[in-house]
Amino acid sequence: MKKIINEPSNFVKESIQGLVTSHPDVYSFAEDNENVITRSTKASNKVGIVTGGGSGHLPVFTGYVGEGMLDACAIGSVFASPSVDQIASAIRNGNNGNGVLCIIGNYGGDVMNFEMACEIVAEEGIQTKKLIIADDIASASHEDRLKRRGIAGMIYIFKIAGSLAENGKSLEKVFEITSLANDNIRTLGVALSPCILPEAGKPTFEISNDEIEIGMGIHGEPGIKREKLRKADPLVDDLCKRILDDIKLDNKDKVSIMINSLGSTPLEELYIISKRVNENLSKLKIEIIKSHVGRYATSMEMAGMSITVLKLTDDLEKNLLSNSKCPFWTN
Amino acid sequence: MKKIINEPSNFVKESIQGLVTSHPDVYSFAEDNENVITRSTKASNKVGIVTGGGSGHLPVFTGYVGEGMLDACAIGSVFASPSVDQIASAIRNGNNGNGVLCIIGNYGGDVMNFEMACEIVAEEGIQTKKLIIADDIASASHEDRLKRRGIAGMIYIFKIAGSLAENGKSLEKVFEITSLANDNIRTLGVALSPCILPEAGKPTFEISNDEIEIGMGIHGEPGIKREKLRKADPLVDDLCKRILDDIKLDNKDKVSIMINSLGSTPLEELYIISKRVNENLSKLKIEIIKSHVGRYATSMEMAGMSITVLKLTDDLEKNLLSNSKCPFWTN
Amino acid sequence: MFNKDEMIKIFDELFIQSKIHYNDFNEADGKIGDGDLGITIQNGFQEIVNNKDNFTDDLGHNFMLCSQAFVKKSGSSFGTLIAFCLMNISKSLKGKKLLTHGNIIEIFEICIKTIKERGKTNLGDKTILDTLDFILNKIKEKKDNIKYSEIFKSSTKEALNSFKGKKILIGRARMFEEKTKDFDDPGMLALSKLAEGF
Amino acid sequence: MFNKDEMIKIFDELFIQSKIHYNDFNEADGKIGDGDLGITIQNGFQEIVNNKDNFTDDLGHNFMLCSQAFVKKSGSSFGTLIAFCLMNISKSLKGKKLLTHGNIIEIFEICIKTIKERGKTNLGDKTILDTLDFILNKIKEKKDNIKYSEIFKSSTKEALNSFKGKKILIGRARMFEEKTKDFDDPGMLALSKLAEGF
Ligand SMILES: Nc1ncnc2c1ncn2[C@@H]1O[C@H](COP(=O)(O)OP(=O)(O)O)[C@@H](O)[C@H]1O
Ligand SMILES: Nc1ncnc2c1ncn2[C@@H]1O[C@H](COP(=O)(O)OP(=O)(O)O)[C@@H](O)[C@H]1O
Ligand SMILES: [Mg+2]
Ligand SMILES: [Mg+2]
Ligand SMILES: [Mg+2]
Ligand SMILES: [Mg+2]
Repeated sequence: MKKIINEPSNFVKESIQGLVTSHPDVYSFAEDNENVITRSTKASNKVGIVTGGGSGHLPVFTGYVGEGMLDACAIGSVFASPSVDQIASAIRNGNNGNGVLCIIGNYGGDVMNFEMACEIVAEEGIQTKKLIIADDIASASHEDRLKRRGIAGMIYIFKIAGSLAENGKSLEKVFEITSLANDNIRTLGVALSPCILPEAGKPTFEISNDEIEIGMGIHGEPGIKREKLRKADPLVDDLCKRILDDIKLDNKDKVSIMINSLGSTPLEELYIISKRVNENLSKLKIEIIKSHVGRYATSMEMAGMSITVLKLTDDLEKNLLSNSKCPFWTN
Repeated sequence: MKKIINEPSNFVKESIQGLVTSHPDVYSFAEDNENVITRSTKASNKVGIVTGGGSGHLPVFTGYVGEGMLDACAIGSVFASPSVDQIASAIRNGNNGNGVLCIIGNYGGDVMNFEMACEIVAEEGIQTKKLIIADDIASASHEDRLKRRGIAGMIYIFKIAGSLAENGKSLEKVFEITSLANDNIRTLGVALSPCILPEAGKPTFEISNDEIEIGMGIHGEPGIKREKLRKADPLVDDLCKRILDDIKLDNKDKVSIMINSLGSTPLEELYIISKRVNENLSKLKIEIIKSHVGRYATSMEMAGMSITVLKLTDDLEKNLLSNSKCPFWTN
Repeated sequence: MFNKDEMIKIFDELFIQSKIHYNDFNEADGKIGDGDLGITIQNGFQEIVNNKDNFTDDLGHNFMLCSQAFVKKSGSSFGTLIAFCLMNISKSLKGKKLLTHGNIIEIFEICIKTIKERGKTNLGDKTILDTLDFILNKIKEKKDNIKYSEIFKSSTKEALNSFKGKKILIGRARMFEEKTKDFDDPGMLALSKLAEGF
Repeated sequence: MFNKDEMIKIFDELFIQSKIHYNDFNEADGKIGDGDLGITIQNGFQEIVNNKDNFTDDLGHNFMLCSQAFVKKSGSSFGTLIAFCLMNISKSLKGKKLLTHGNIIEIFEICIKTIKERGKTNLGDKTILDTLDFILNKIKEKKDNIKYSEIFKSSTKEALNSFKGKKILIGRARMFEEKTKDFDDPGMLALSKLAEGF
């Protein structure tokens, strides 16, 4: 886990500069805040879609700014919330005159700072709604599920909210449909190795060579179970069972799945996992409309992966599959 | 470097099954050979674009099958060449009646097997041309450059060849233009950690915690220099200098660049690198038309990265930026 | 009694304590959370100390600098809550050069109100809110001859002890249910260790 | 003299040698290449041994099985070249149940021709081609009372020794130029070690 970086304290700044420099047709720095990224071509009239959160999860969060996705994003330090003024700037920049949906990952700092920022911009006449993503079934019980953290499932919300807004839906409508989508998403992950925070220079946690941790958070928060590394199939079966116990799908249901690497787990393994998720769902006659396999929400070079299931309605399906322009999303 | 897999001997088979199952709109198994992947919808009339090579490099090779890219691909075991009959099947399946361009990474087994396969299908009346990719400047000197290995730069050829074929160009024309493109590509990489072959279960090479190896091959072949890990900027400057010494660009030139992770090196670091490559080229007034930053040609979970420069002509630029349908390529 | 110089002395001391307990705080947080509490606290105090040359006699102004330091360097829950508290304290103390006993009480009242509001926290959740409540109650009890540093030391420890065996009711810690009874809340632990600096 | 049973015995022995020298071959290859030569050789011979029950009296048929084994299990340069050689030998020996001295010479001539053609290799490049050429020359010299196993052992070693200090001229090894003078070519080394099994 060696890093190709310069000064650790410049890690976030330089990587975001690189992102903007590399894709000038997609991303721009906000004029008023160097920790806010906007689309390079501002949208007009549509509802704004804004998010923000800690760094170290690329493409989450900033990577999903782009046509058909987000309008603006506030960027925190590694694994830390952006500040109120950064978020307020993101909201102002993401606003196209018709209100802004704020998509928040349900981390303490993020939620509090977004709330404060929304109060501030409300005084300036910008209407906002806050959608708190809560897909990680390991982070709270079913009863307490509004308190769950947002992880890879968040990207489904970015896409669907982006599409709805692009299609001219009102803030209320975008909020209503994405809230429904949010209820329809479940994610469960497993971590195999830690990552190293550039400034700390040492692993975020310890795990022995034959162990995995089910449900570990994307910052290395303890999961629900530490166990011996198993073969892919029984592991995937276990994760699928936990997810399906939580969401309850019928054999007429259609879903989209996301098999997400936390960083270093390679595509080959993700596809072995995807194959098995497919087999689990097929057995229950659940139809997979679309599979997303890759690195969508990472913890830098952490090894591990998460499985996300999004239960689709016709409306959600249409918006999930609509066009968008973002280097990290293909349809 | 723990792996989420089943039997190591099923690693390739299961991952390819997962690929096809996950993207049925893009990939299919060839009817006559389970180690050959074709487009799910066969093209008609156009020149066929076919490749093949060892597994463990996803998205290379199979991942680039798709509209506007490859027609078919032969899949070898991890880091090993597909066999003659597999390659012959890929050529047959990739043929749409107008000849086939075979794109080969210049590895001993691949080259010999492709040659033999081309002889076999010639007897059946299928015309082929072989384009040997040779972008890795660490693998042979400038004088000997036709003997260089193909690494990440190969993907530029897939894209450009795919676009030319899609636009109805003849086999001769596709070969001519892609040969030019091939001459215009240079790649240089650096490895930070080994990967583990599923069947061997141990690292492909050893490297200490503060060392990197410049020019290491994508199977762990020794590079041109082992040295202490440096900060990103001087390292990138060094790599850029070596590339630019080899390709000789003028200040009126335009290029595309690819910053490729070998596996576990995360996007954040790739963007820090991309930023610096950009600064190096800007200083020389070389224009970057398009940057590709991500995992394009990997060695499973190896840490490290490569920098590729493709010198563009107007024609190459048009074909590079044309539409295609592939989960691993966005325009 | 409490002026600019006192304030600087206190933050210098808090920074020292945050360095001493850096690993303890991270470890305590790592048991139920993401293990960054030591980083959060040290970064915040370090930034304050780095900016102490900009302190003026106006304590309200100084508290604003402190809030900004935490905003800039410390985006976790703890850091964010502290930043909000410091901002509200700053507003309330604007122009003040010297603090009275009443002001000290006010400071803790503001913190408690802010955390309840911003953190959506209840007393009894086993968080820094409970520790602050213990402190406030002790300060209010006393009428004269008050040794604040003694109160901070003793009541942060009392708070910590009185919650041993109780469940943590906020954040991801909820998932661990019964297990959290055996853990100190990392924030409460941190306040009790930091108080040693007074 | 050389029939089906002899053939099986030889491949059994080669498989044993390939296991004994597995790490040596990988290591030698790792110095200039990808370090898979041990895997390549062992996998190939293992697959042959696994299929020996399908051997018949027709040696040509058996060589085809051997070729297919290398095709299936051994996709590196060495494995591919050996597979091509075995295929061409098979064609040439079709129907033969017993090999004469002339057939043995033929086998090595076929290998040399195949490798030159398929590998685009020249004598002197410091590859298995040179070793095979050494063997061929020795076999041709002898007229009667020929101990093939002795010839294989001695001439593979002679080949190896006579190339010490010379540059490797194929593959990625070219990059290391002068350095390759100090290395044995891994394929030549492998042939000399495998010959110990005869
Ligand atoms: N909503 C809240 N209300 C009160 N205290 C809180 C709240 N959230 C966190 N804390 C305090 O902060 C500590 C955790 O801080 P920190 O590690 O910064 O949080 P995180 O990294 O989870 O954002 C907890 O132990 C608790 O004392
Ligand atoms: N073109 C060639 N002609 C002759 N021998 C070759 C050729 N290529 C490789 N070899 C032999 O094979 C050995 C390397 O085998 P192997 O490790 O299987 O190659 P790779 O892994 O590079 O494909 C070399 O040491 C050499 O003796
Ligand atoms: Mg924490
Ligand atoms: Mg945190
Ligand atoms: Mg090799
Ligand atoms: Mg090889």
